[in-house]
This record gives sequence, structure tokens and C-alpha cells, in this order.
Amino acid sequence: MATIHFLGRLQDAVGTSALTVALPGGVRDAESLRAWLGRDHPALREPSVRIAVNSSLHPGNAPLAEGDEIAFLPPMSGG
Amino acid sequence: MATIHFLGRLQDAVGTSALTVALPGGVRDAESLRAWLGRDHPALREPSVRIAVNSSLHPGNAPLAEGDEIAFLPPMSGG
Amino acid sequence: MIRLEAEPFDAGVELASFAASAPGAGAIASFVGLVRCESGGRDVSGLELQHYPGLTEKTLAAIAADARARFELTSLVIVHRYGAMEPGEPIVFVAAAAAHRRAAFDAVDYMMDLLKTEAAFWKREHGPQGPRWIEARAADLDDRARWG
Amino acid sequence: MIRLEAEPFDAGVELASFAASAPGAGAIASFVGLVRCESGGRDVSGLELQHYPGLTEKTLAAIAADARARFELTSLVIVHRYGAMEPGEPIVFVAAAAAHRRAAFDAVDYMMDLLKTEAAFWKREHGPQGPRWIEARAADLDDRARWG
Repeated sequence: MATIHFLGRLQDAVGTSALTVALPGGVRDAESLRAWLGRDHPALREPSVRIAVNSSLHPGNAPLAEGDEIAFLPPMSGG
Repeated sequence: MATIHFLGRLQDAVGTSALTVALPGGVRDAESLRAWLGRDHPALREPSVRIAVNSSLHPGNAPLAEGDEIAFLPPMSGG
Repeated sequence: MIRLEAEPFDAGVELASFAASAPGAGAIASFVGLVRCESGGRDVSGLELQHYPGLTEKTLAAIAADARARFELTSLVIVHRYGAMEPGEPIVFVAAAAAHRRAAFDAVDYMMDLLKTEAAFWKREHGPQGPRWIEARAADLDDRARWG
Repeated sequence: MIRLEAEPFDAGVELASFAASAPGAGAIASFVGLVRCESGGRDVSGLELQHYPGLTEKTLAAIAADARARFELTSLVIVHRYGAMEPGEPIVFVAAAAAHRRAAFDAVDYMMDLLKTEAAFWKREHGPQGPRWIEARAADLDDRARWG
């Protein structure tokens, strides 16, 4: 199982702010998760949407493991 | 009579922060006052030293009248 | 020093306490960002800042570390709100102390540019026309690009 | 708003009161200049700011008017000390409020550059090596020249 958060406008696009899902066997990294969820929720496929794993942003494609906390992040804007 | 103030380092150069003097007949404007006082106090002749008349800075050479308050100002620096 | 705050803060109190903790500095530059009652021609009744606990702190710490590395500062502070805010309330307070003013000015300017584009917050404006998510303005991205 | 102060002021109180009087602003930039205990390698035990009543107010008003004309501000404030000050005490507080941060930042930066070169004050540092008058640094004149 993995917990997946959707931040900002992505929670409207997906219809929820978080999901707990069993990852299919073929989904072992962040980009394959994006492709899998992106079939139903095209907003997740936008290049500006980044993926955090366990509250960290990794350069490139991060591997996923059981129990990870994953978050889809649209462009940030504080201040 | 005119009151003449010397600000900043000019009060050290002249030896006082203010004078009250009778202006000689030939001293009818700020630059002739500068020339007159500048004979004894060369610091007053420096081009960076400006002359205020009645608390105002005038472009060019300001005329002087009886009772004016005049000030010799070295470069300013606040903040 | 970095603080995430759920409740409104007083920028004056923040500046006073920052100044008291910055002995030896000759220059303190600071910035306060406030909720406006208007945005892009729309009335705004409230602003919501979503954050992502864990990540948001990391992005703020990275911005502070970048500023410390880039400018000669004696100290800096970032105080950032999250949650629901009303017009007039402060969103962010940033201050930098240095021997001379140029480093302090530049550091605050730099931190604000990074906060606008790289701090893990997401903004939703509320108003009579309903809520809308807002992202960094083109001007914010241009400002960010100035620093390389 | 412009104030000349003989006594120490609290920059935090100034910022709080400025912010309270700046409704509708989205951005407040501010600067505090403080007496340092060191200057050009010399220990400083105190700073004396001479002013020239009548003229000093005019030069401050001219700087504020220049900033208002040049930048889109909702309000601004200059609080400037004169007289004898000790290390750590504030010399000047400048703040500008605007809809967006660029105008507020630039206005404070601009006002400080003008204060350093065109405000009618004369500074004397005191310390173990005796008093000395100090004038604008070359960097201050360069900064001033940026604005044309």
C-alpha cells in the first residue's frame, strides 16, 4: 500500500486530497505511478507537476517501495 | 549682519559652528562670501562644499540680504 | 531562523525580536507580504495557503541556506503562514541582517523571489466569484530567473 | 510620513504602526540602519549625527517626494535620528508599501541611496582613536548613481 497526496489544484482535478492504494506490480517508480494515475487524471501528466516521495523531491525518477508517502505537486507559490 | 553656520567637518576647519558678522560691502552673494571667508579658511573653497541661504539650497549663486542665515555644508551623509 | 505559523503574526514584533537577536549588524532589510482584498481585478475575501508538512519546511530551509551562502549576512529569518487568512493579514515576514545594506537588501529580495516560486505552498483565493487556485505570476518567474 | 527623532526609536514599533496605516497594501519593504561598533577597522563607541534644522526636513521631504513620484506606492515612512547614538541603536527606519513587492523594494533601496548622499546630516564617529567626521563612501555614491 502507498499513500498518495494531491496538492493544490490537483486535489480538484483528482477529486480527493489523498488516496491509499495498492500499487500494481508494474508501478515501481514515480514516473510509472504518474503514467498509471495519469490515464484517469491527465492533470497529473503535466510536466510542471512534480512528485515528492517521503516528503523529499528527488531529481529524476524516484523508486517506490511499500509504505511510501507520495505527493503530486503542481507549481509551488509561497510568499 | 548675517549668521553663518558651519556644518560637519567645517566647524573644525573654521574653529566654530557659527558666526555673526557684518558682511563687507562687496559681499552680496553666496559665492563672494565663500571667496571672502575662504581666504582664511580654505576648506570653504572646496567645490563639494555647498551654501544654504535661509535653510534652502539654491542652484547657482544666491543673492544675500541683511539678516540672512547662511550655512556652509560639506557633503551630506544620512542613513 | 524559520517558522511556520498557523495563526496571524505581528510583523512589528517579528522585526523587533529579529533586531534584538542581530547584534553587530549595521543593516536590517525586511519584507512583509500581506493578503490583498483584490487580485487580478477580482475581489478577494480570503486566502488559503496549503502546505505539505515535511516538505514545506525543507523548501524553506533550502531557501534560507541558499541566501546564507550567497550573501554576507549576520542572520536571517523567515516566518510563513499557512491555512486560512483574511485580507490585511501578513502571509510572510522575511528579514536579513548584515554589516552593510546591499547584502541585506539583496538577500531579502532573493528570498522573496525563491519563496514565490520554490516554497512548497499552494494558494487558493476565495471571493464572490468562488475559489480559484493561483500560481506564480510570470513576473515572479522572471524575478526568479534574475539570480541564475 | 517623515519624522526626525532626537531619542532612540524601536524599529518594530515603527513597522507595526506603518503596517497598520497601510491598508490595502500587498507588500511592505523596510530597512533599519543601526550604529555599528566597528567602522573601517576602527572601534566605534558612539555616532553623532549633526543636522541643520530647517534644511534637514526639506531634504528628507524631497527624498520622500522623489520616491513617491518614481514608484507606485500606497505609502512610505522615513524616521531619522539625530544627535548622539550608541552602537546597536537605530539611525534610520525607512518603509514603503505597495500593491506588489518590486515597487516597495525599489523605493526603500532608492530612499536609502538618497539618504546616504543627499539628506542633510553630517556624521562623526567617536572611539578610542578620537572623533572623526565621515562622509558618504564611494559605494554610496555609486549606488546613488544607479538611479540617474
